[in-house]
Amino acid sequence: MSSYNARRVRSDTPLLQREINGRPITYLDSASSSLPPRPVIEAMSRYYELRHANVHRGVYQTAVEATEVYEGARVATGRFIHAPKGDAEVVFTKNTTESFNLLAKSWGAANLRAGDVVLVTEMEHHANIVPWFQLRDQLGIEVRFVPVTDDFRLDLSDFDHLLDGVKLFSFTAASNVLGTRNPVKELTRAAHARGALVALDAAQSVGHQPMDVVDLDVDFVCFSAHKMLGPTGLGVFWTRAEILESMPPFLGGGGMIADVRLDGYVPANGPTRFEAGTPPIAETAGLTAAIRYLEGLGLENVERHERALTTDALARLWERFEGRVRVIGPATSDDRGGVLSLDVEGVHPHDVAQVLDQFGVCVRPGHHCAKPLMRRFHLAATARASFGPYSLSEDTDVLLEALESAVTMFA
Amino acid sequence: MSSYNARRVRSDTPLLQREINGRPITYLDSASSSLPPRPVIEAMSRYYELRHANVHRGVYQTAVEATEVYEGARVATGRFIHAPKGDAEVVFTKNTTESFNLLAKSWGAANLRAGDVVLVTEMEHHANIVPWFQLRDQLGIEVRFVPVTDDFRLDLSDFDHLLDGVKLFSFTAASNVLGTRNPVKELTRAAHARGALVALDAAQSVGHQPMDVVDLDVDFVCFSAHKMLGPTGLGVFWTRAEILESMPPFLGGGGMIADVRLDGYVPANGPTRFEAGTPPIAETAGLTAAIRYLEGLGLENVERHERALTTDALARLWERFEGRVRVIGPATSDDRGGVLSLDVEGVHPHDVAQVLDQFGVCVRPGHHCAKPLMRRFHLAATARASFGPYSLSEDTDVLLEALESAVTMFA
Amino acid sequence: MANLDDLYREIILDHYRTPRNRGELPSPPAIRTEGYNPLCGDELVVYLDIRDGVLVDIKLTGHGCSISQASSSMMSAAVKGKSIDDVRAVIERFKQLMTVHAASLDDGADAPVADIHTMGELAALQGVVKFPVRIKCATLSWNTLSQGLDEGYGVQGTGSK
Amino acid sequence: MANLDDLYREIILDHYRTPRNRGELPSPPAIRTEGYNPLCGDELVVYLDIRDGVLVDIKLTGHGCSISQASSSMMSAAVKGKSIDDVRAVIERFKQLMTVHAASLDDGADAPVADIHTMGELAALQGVVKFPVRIKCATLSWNTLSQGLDEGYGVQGTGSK
Ligand SMILES: Cc1ncc(COP(=O)(O)O)c(C=O)c1O
Ligand SMILES: Cc1ncc(COP(=O)(O)O)c(C=O)c1O
Repeated sequence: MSSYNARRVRSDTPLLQREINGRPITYLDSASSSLPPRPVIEAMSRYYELRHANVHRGVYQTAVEATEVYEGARVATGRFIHAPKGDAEVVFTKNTTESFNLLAKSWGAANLRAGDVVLVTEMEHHANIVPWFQLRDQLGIEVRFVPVTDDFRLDLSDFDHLLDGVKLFSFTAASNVLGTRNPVKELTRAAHARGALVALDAAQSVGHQPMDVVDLDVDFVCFSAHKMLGPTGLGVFWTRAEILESMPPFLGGGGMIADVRLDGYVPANGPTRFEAGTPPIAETAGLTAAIRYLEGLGLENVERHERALTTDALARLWERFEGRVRVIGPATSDDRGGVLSLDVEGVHPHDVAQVLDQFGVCVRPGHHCAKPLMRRFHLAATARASFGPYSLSEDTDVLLEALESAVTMFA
Repeated sequence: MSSYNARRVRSDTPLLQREINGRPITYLDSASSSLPPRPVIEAMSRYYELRHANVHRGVYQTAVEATEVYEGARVATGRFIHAPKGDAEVVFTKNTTESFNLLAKSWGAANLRAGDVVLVTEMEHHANIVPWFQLRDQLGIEVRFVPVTDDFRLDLSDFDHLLDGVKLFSFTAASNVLGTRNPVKELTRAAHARGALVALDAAQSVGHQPMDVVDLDVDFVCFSAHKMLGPTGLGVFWTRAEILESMPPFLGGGGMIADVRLDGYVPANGPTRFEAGTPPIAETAGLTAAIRYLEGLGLENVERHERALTTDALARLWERFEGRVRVIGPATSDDRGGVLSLDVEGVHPHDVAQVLDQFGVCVRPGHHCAKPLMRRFHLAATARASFGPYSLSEDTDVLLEALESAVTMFA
Repeated sequence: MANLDDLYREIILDHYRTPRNRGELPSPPAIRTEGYNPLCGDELVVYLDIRDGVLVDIKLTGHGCSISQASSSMMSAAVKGKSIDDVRAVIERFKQLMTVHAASLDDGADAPVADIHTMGELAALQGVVKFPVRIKCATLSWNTLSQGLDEGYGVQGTGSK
Repeated sequence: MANLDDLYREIILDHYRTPRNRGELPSPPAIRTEGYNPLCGDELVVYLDIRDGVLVDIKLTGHGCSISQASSSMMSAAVKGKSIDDVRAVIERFKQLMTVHAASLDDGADAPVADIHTMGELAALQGVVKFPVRIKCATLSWNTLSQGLDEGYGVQGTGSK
C-alpha cells in the first residue's frame, strides 16, 4: 500500500494496543467513531493541564491562550476544508447532527416557506432527515427523496424532475451504510443550475479523503470531529460568509449576542452568532491535533489506503463465502469508501456482532441511523465493518475468520 | 477552614502548578470555568485510550464499555443532584445554555402561548434570557423581570403581582456577577402556589454547594460540567420524569428517534429523545470523575471553605482600599457565593485585569453575559474575581497586592 | 470477562433454530400485541387466547436476533396453559432475572443473582445479563406479553365473556 | 512573554489621563458616528467636521479602557487638519500595525512588523499587538472614524457643499 505506513498509525493509536478476549482488538467501526491517536488525546490533556480557561473576553494569560486554541482550531479547520474566507466561515457545533439542525432551524426557517422543497436522498443518515421533517411539520415544506437503485447508487434517472421546486438539495458525500460515494460535483452543478443551494453531509468523507469546499462548489458542509480522529462533543458547520451573515440566530444565550436589554437582544456577527454558551474548548485542541495528524498522513494517502483495503476485503469476502455473506453496497471499490455492511445468511446482525466480539472484532449491528435506506432494502439491520487510517489487511483476516465461526455456529 | 484541605485540592489541579510571568498562577476565574483536577483529565484520556466507541447499539466490548461510561455518568449525575428517578431524568446537553434552549424550545414551545408570562430576574445570565426572547418573538409570550434592589438582592416587594399570569419562573440559584444566592425554596413555593413551574439556573451553585432537587422542589435544573471541575462540551438538563416524557423533541437526528420513515418520524422515549447525534461521551467520563471528586471533598465543606474565603476577602478589600475598590454585590457573606465583582475607581476593568495578569492573577473583565444587570447598576463592565474549591487565602493576598498596583498605576 | 457460551447455550440455539408456537391466532377473539425494539429493529407480534383467566394458547410472529427469538419461544412454552396469575408470576421472575441495577452501572458491582432454580429452561437465559446490551433482546417478548395481558383484561372486562 | 510596559507606555497613560479633542460638535453639519465593542462594553461617539476634503475638526465622547481611550485620543491628534486622503492613509497604516495574521494564531508565528517609523506617537500603540485581546480596544475608534468617513462621503455627495 505504497509508502503510507498504516502500522505506524496503528502504533500511534492507544486503543489499538488493547486486547479483547485475549486477542488484539480488531477495530472495524470507524464509520461510527474513529479512534484518536496519541497526539489528539495529549493535546486535550495538555490543554486542561496548562491553558484551560473560558474563551473570549478574558485578558489574562491562560484565557488568551485558551482563546488562541479555540480560534486557532477555527483557522485550522477553515484551511483543512479550503474555506475561501477561512475561520470567518467555520462554526463549531456539538456534532454533525447539531450542524444540520442549525442549517434547518436557522437558514431553513428563514428561507423556506410552505410548498418549498428540500431534496434529500434515501441513503441519508437521520441527521439529514429528521430536522427537515421537523421543519416540514412547522412550516409545511415538502421533503422529497432521491431514490436508491438496486445497485446501491442514487437513482438519477428522474433527477431533473425531482429538482422541481427544490430550494435546497442536502445529501451525503458518502453513505455510512452502503459505502457509496456520491458524485458531489455533478449533483451540485445540476442543483445549482436549477437555483437550489446544496448542503453536504461530509461526516463520512472528511478524514477519509481530501475536502475542498471550493472545488466541490457546495454551499453548506456538516461534519463531526469524532469521525476524523478527533474528540467527541465537537462538530463543524461551514457555509460561505455571505450566507452565514444572512442567517438568523439559532440557540440563544451568552456569546452569540452583541447586546441584551430588558426588551430584546441584538445578535453578534460572524460564526459566534451560532455558538451560544461556553463552547467545547478542549475539544477544539483535539480537532486541531487531528487535522495536523491527518495532514501529516496526507488525505490522498489515507484514501488510497482505505480503497486498497476495501478492494481486498470485497474480493476475499466473496471468495470465502460465495454469497453466504452479502455486502449491502457497491461490489467494486470504485466510488465507494471503506464501509462494508454485511448480511450473513441465517444469522441476525446482532448475533454476528456478538460472535465477532469474541474474536476481538468490533463491528456494529443495527440500522445505522438510516432506517429509510434499510427499509428500501428490506433489512432490519446489517453488521457493518468499516475501515480507518489505522486499519490493516490483518483486520480483514480476523474478520473473515470470525465470520466463518458465526456462520458455522448458527448453521 | 476546618478539616477541609484546599491545599490538597490545589496540588491535584495541574493548571495551578503553572507559573505566569514568573509567579505562581492565582486563578480567580472559577465562575467562568473551573479547573479540572488530575482525576478528571485522566478519566478522559483513559477513556480515549481504552474504551472509546460510539455509544448505544454496539455489542462489542469497547462499545459496551463506552455505553457504560455514558450511562454511568447519567446515573452518577442523577444521584449527585438527588433526582427522584435518577438517570431516567438526566439529559446531557452541550452546556447550560443548550439546556435552557431545550427548556424554551421543547417545553416552552409546547406549553406556552401568546400572553403567557415567563418570569426571569434582572440578575439572569443571557442563557436564561435570550431563549425566552426568542420564544417571545415566535409565540408572543411575555418575558417579565424581577427587579434587583440597590443592595443586590431580588426585589420581592411586588413579587405576588409579578407572578400574575406566570407559567414559568426561571431564575438563577446564584448570580455569576453579584455572588447573590437567591432563596430558592421560598421563591419556588411562592411560584408553585400561583400554579407556575420553576426552572433553576444552577450553573453557579452545582459544585459549590450541595444540590437536592427534591428538597428545593424545583421542576427544571440546568448546569454545566465545566463549572464543577468537569470538562467543556457537556451540560445537564434535569426535569421530573413526568414532565420529561411530555416534552416534544428538540434537535432532530440519530439517537433521538424510535423510527424514521419516508413520511415522518417517531421520537424515542426518555432522555435520549433530547440527545440527537453522537453525544459528548469522553466528557461524561470527565463528569463522573468530577462528581466523585467533589463528593470526596464534600459539598458542605466546599461551601464552607468558599464562604470563609469570601468573608475574609470582603473584609480585607474594604480595609485596604476603603471604597476605592467597590464590590458590586452583597457586602457580607450571608446568602452569597464566592464571586466578587470589582469596580476599581478610575481604572477600567479591562485595565484592572491586564495589570493583574502581570501578577499571575486571573480575573475576568466584562459584562459576564448579564447585560441587563450591568445596566441596572450603570456599569459597562466589572473585573470579577471568583473562588473555587482549590482557592486559598494566599490568592486573596496576591489579588490585593495586584489591585494596589493597578490603583497606583492609573492614579 | 463474559463468555460467549454463557449467551448462546445449546438450548437457546435450539429454540432459535426450531422456535415453538410460531404462527398467528384469529384476532379477535385472540389479543394481538406488537412489540418493537427501536435499537435493533426487532419486531414481534404476540397472539394471546385467554379464556376464564387461563392463557389457553399463545402464538408468535416477527423477526429478531437469536436471543429475542429464543426468549420468545421459551416464553411461549413456559406460559402456555397457565393461569393469568401464574403467567404474571413467571413474567415477574423473568424480569428479575434480567435486572441490571443502575447501581452496578455506576459502581461496577455485579448484577444480583435471581432465584433461577424455579425457572426451568428459562434459566438458560440468565447468561444474557452478562451482555447488558442484549437484555433488551431477551425482554422484548416478555414486555409485549405483559402489555397484551393488560390490554386483554380491558377487552375481557368489556365483553369477550 | 509580553510585558505590561509594552502596553501601558507613558504616552498612552498620558493620553488616557488627559484625552485630546474630547467633546461634541453640532451635528449636522458634523458627521456623528457611534462605535461599540460588544465584548467589553466600550462605547464611543466620533464627530467629524469635513470641509472641502479636509478633516477640519474631530471630537470624541464615550467610555472605555485606557487603550481604547488613548487610541482614540491619539487618533484625533493624528488626523485633525489632514486631508481625507491623508486620513485614510493614516488609518491604513494603523490597521496594518494592529494586524495579527490568522496564520500566526494557527502556527504560533510572530505578527508581522509594520512600518512604524512614520507613525509618530501612534507607534506607542504597537505594543498592543502583543496583547491580541486588546487589539479590539485600540481599533474601535479607528473603525468608527473609517465608518464616519464613508458616511461622510455619502453626505457630502448629496449636498453639504
Ligand atoms: C449563572 C449562569 N448561567 C448560565 C451560564 C452559561 O453556562 P454555559 O456557558 O456553560 O452554557 C453561566 C456561565 O457563564 C452562568 O454563570
Ligand atoms: C453520514 C452521516 N451523517 C451524519 C452522522 C451524524 O453524526 P453525529 O452523530 O456525530 O452527529 C453520521 C454518523 O453516524 C453519519 O455517518
